[in-house]
Amino acid sequence: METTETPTSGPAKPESSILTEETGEHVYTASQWQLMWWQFRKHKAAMIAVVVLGVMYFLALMAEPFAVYGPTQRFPRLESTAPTRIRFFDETGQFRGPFIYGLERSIDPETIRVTFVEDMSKIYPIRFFAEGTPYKLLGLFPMNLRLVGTDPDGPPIFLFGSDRLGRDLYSRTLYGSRISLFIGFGGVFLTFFFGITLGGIAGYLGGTVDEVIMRIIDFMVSIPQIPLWMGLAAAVPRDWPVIRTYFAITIILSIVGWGGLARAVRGKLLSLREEDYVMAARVYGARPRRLIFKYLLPNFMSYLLVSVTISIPFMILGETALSFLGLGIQPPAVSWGTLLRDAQQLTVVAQRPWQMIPGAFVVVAVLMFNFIGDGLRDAADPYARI
Amino acid sequence: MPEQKNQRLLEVNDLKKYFPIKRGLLKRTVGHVKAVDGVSLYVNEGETLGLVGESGCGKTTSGRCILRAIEPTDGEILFNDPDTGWVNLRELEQEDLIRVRQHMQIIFQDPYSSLNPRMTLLQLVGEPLVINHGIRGKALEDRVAELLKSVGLRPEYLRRYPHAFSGGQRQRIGVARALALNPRFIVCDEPVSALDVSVQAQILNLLRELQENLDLTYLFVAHDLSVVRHIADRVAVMYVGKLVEMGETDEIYPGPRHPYTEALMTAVPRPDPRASKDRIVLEGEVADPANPPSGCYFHPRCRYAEPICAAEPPVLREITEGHFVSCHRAEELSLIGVA
Amino acid sequence: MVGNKTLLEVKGLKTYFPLDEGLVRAVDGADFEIQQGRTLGVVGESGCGKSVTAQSILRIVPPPGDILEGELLFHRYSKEGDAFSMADVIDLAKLDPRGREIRTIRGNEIAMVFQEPMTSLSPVHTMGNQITEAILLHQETSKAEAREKALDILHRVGMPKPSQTIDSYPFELSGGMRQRGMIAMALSCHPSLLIADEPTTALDVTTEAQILDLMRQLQEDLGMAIMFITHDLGVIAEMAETAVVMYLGKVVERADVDTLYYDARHPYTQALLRSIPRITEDRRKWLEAIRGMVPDPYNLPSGCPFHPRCRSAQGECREVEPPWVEVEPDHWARCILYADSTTATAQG
Amino acid sequence: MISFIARRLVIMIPLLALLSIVSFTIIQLPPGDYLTTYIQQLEAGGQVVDEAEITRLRAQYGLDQSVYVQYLKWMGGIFRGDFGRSFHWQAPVMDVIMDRLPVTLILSFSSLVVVYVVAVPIAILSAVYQYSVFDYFATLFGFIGLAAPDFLLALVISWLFYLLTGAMVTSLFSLPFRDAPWSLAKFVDMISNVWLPIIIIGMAGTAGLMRTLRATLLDELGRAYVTTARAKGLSESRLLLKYPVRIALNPIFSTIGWLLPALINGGVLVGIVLNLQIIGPALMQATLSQDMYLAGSIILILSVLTVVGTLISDILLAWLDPRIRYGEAN
Repeated sequence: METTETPTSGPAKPESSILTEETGEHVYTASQWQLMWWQFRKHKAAMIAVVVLGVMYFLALMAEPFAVYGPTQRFPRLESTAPTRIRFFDETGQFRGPFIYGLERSIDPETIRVTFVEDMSKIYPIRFFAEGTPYKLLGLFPMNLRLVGTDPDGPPIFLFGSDRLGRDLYSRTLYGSRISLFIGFGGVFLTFFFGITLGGIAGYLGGTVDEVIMRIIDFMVSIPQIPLWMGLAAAVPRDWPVIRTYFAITIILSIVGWGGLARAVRGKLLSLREEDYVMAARVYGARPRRLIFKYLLPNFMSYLLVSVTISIPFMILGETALSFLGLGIQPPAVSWGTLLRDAQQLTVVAQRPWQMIPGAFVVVAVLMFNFIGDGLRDAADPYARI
Repeated sequence: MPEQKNQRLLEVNDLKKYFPIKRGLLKRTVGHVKAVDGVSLYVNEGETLGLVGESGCGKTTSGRCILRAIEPTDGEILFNDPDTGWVNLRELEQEDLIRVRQHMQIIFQDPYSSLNPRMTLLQLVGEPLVINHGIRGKALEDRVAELLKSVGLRPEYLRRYPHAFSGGQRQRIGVARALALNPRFIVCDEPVSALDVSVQAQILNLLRELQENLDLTYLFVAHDLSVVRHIADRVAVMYVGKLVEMGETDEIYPGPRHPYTEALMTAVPRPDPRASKDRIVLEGEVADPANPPSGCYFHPRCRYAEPICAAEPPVLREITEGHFVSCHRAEELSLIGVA
Repeated sequence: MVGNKTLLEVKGLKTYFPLDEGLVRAVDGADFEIQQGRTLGVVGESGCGKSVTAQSILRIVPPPGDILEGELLFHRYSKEGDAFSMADVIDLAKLDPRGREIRTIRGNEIAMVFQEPMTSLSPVHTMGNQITEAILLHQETSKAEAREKALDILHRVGMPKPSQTIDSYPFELSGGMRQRGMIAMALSCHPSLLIADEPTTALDVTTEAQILDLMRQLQEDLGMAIMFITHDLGVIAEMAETAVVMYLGKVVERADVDTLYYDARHPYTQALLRSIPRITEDRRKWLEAIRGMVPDPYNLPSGCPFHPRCRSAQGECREVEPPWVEVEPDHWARCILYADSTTATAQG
Repeated sequence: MISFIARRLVIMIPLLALLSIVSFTIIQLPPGDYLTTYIQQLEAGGQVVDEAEITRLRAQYGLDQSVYVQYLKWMGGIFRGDFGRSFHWQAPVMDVIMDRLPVTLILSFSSLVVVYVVAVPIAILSAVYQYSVFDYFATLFGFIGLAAPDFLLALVISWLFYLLTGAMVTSLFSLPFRDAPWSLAKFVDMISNVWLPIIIIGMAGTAGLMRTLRATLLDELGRAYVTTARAKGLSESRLLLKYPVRIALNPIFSTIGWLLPALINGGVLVGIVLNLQIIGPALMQATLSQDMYLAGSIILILSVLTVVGTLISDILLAWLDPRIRYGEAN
């Protein structure tokens, strides 16, 4: 009968609570957000994620100076180049600072494939914040400083290699992060607008209204999601300008999400409505408007914040998948999804594995949002464990 | 309004609260839980009426219906408004209700759920004043500080949030909030049941002190008969949504007239090893309020039951002055109480 | 035969929880004995360590809690004719909490009834399944026999329609019936000690009366000892012969029930008895409340933990750990007031 | 219980009617129809398109009729078991679907098995040894599995496989079998190629299931009934399996019905990347080229499966959890 023992798994260890750990007036007078922050701060992965995402969003906004070239700038005869090797020591082992060798293009007579060989005789030092192609910072300030650059006569620096049209993948990835990282916000905004409004109405009014809204949601949920997405996305005309396509995709992404959120909002409202302090407020004369904005919503915000952080990665993944299929953002606009489209075939990837690099950005961004969501979930209700 | 009521503050007639039972996808109503099923009672000015019974008997629902904190299904709730005289709460529109209810407040059982965790003490206790009188700033702080002092909390705590306080202190905050509007009448809904034994006494003493100083009237809802004996002038006993007995505390405890009251009183374990162990142990279970037995709801468990008890529901009647019982055999039985 | 034979001796028990926020001394000095076939009451407010004491005896203290010090001497007897003779003594505190030895004791020789019969029973297994489980585990019986035994014990605990309720799920039963089922489960292997952790706290007063009656009846029939844990001084007065009072992890007083209620020595016991409302008492008498509140478990007062709330506190109480003193024969108190008592011993 | 199922079945009828309309509408959403797409392709290829020919085709496919008539005709056909013709494949819709169904089912079903076989034990160990190194790695793996789009996983894994072995998985079948009819040899050939897609499709599902199960299990481990069982003298392993694991698995087993549509639709993106002959990519292609009867039929079948799956889930849940069973029965 005896089997190997598993360790005791009694009542889980009480999660540490800042309320018992720190004492003193500053804790007693700390608001919900302060308590949440103190709790959140203790989640290391989430804190790292905040920093990483901060850097990613900064780079997305500041893509121009940090990119080496423009998003559509082509280098003829330098198609499908592997990532440039940055060197510090030359052949003789002498330290030369960061530099790159020249690049020699040759064609393999047997396979007729283009290969690139480093030309050790030419050394081009890398300059930081060198002058490059001009651009407008944040769309306003004309500038021409780029993060790195070589002398004008030198070969280009392809940090992530170049694609089959000879465009710099690193620069394109940076520009692409604008659409990919920010599409989440638009989608989340719409999802929340519908989710909160309809869920709120259902939960607050109850009765027939509630019934009707809930049935609509039930119906929406039984429509198969992926075909719905594909059908809707296919309906977006290919020739629309980027901005319009962007918004169309945003709307499509949020159509699927709002039902679940509305349900959750309704459930949460229904349970909050039952709290004694809400009843007390009604008894001492709080009117519906005050009840909603002063009692229900504030107790709801932390919960919504958690929902936001876990829906953004969903949006990022959605955009990537749609664009990957060719149903989302259309070239020449760049997003991580459109960049990955070039890596659709294994035969391509086998030749140019660096085309999968934008995928790493997707994974990291989504992972970081999930970490933050995890940390926020732990911190969202600082009163639960008193 | 009739004159003999001039010392009464509240009179409830035939109060009912039915919760529909909904089944199936179409949510059809298939029956009702009769949580409160025709309760009539009154509370005199300056007294405490204890409303007792076991869980699910409808005592808390009654207390909340009286304030219209939840909407009653039927009945009359007459309140002697100090400004306008008798009003029926059931007939008031929202704005009138809000005005009248300034005189009627509530204290809850759960010291955690009853305080909004996102508000400081100043906001928590001050809200009623802000909403009803528009008091703000220094005046509000002074008034809240004064209220905190009156419930035994230090006024320096104004900026603290409820998480800084223990259960007993939170209950004091709840009391301060109920007092903010200078009410005449407070529904105390099991205010000490969630507290530790050593803190219970503090809150009970506080409630009595406030009653004496501020001339308050309490409806004290509780399941703990010892606590009720200690605080209530009169007691009303409920069983499955109905009132079975009501009268002076000093009369009912030693001499109950309803068999259920007798069982309830004697069942309480006494903190005295030498006390008599005479007790009535009831058989069976409390009746289901969705599907109650015929006649007197208590008859299946009653050891004095006779055929009439199964056939006819008894009515609440006054057997001696101020002592109401709903039992067919109230006059003939001699029951044990607690002395 | 029920005699004055010691069944369990608890000596200087200390069970601590090393949490991130600090060390919680959940039980910090508990000394008492349980006699065979008798009832010991353990009374105290929430957080006083009474439940952890019970968990320590069964070695089911949730991690990271662990017994640090102390002995839990469990006396086993073998029955020869009408008399019991001591078979062996085992120190439960020294057993591996996951080992085979403690598991043959749990549910078999020492069983436990919990406070909340709803959450303490598995919602997706029938009552019968949960009762026969213990029987099958500790006794060599077939499933059919175990079911018979379960029916028999359900009958004994006054469960209405046992042949029906045995196949019911806990949520189909009322609170009182669930607690009867829980008691049936605990008694299914005829333990010599039943630990009842607030078994009636979640119940209504008339149901509580039924369960208390039942437990007394069963004790008479089966002869087991009961360790009855509750915060209700009334329940202790009715159920127990001797009782211990706990405050913040420490047993502060121990005596037979009559002495405890009429001649309490520890200021906490005295204050507690004065502060409770009594159903028989004159209406409108003011209660003598204990001042202050139960301190935060991470931030215990130094010296005697009760000193900030104690009416008899002296300067020393702040610094000195009060001694465990036998103030009268079989009447112990942990208070500096009795430190010069001739029978004083230095335990804990 | 029976009346509960009967009621659900009755409600399903109008729901399915609505779903069929929605399915049809989804395909009508993109502007134009199959022929316009087709003509564009031809013109892009430099071919001249004959007006008369187009009119003839339009009439032949019934595209000249109003949308309502098209819908009603299509529905009428479905009741006779005829789902219409696929423009692209020039074959009855059913034939196109049935051709792909076996592979689809084998692939989806095996990857589901992989998901459960991998996720359940990992989740249990991870919850029981919470905060251990094992738990840490399982959690990390789970997070990454959730963060990586499945097509990317497919790419990376098959690329790594290529780097290691030099073999490129680009189809479920080796060359000689690509267009061959089904045979034992073709089946054996498929088995030797199918494991990689199964692992890839399974991995994404594993991460999600693992995270949910671990969380539920942690919840259950702290419940009072676990302590009760321990106090009875049960060994830790038996206790774990009989109580918390059983209860934590309930919601997971009961949602098996929801997987029904996924069986058909699973792995669209993986299917495209790895060039798998399954239904998902066919649907995608049909949607893009407006092959309306094929796309509409697949969407309709998926909708029906979703509704039926939900019903099965509800029944399973009631069967597994007596609380729900009795709640409905009273």
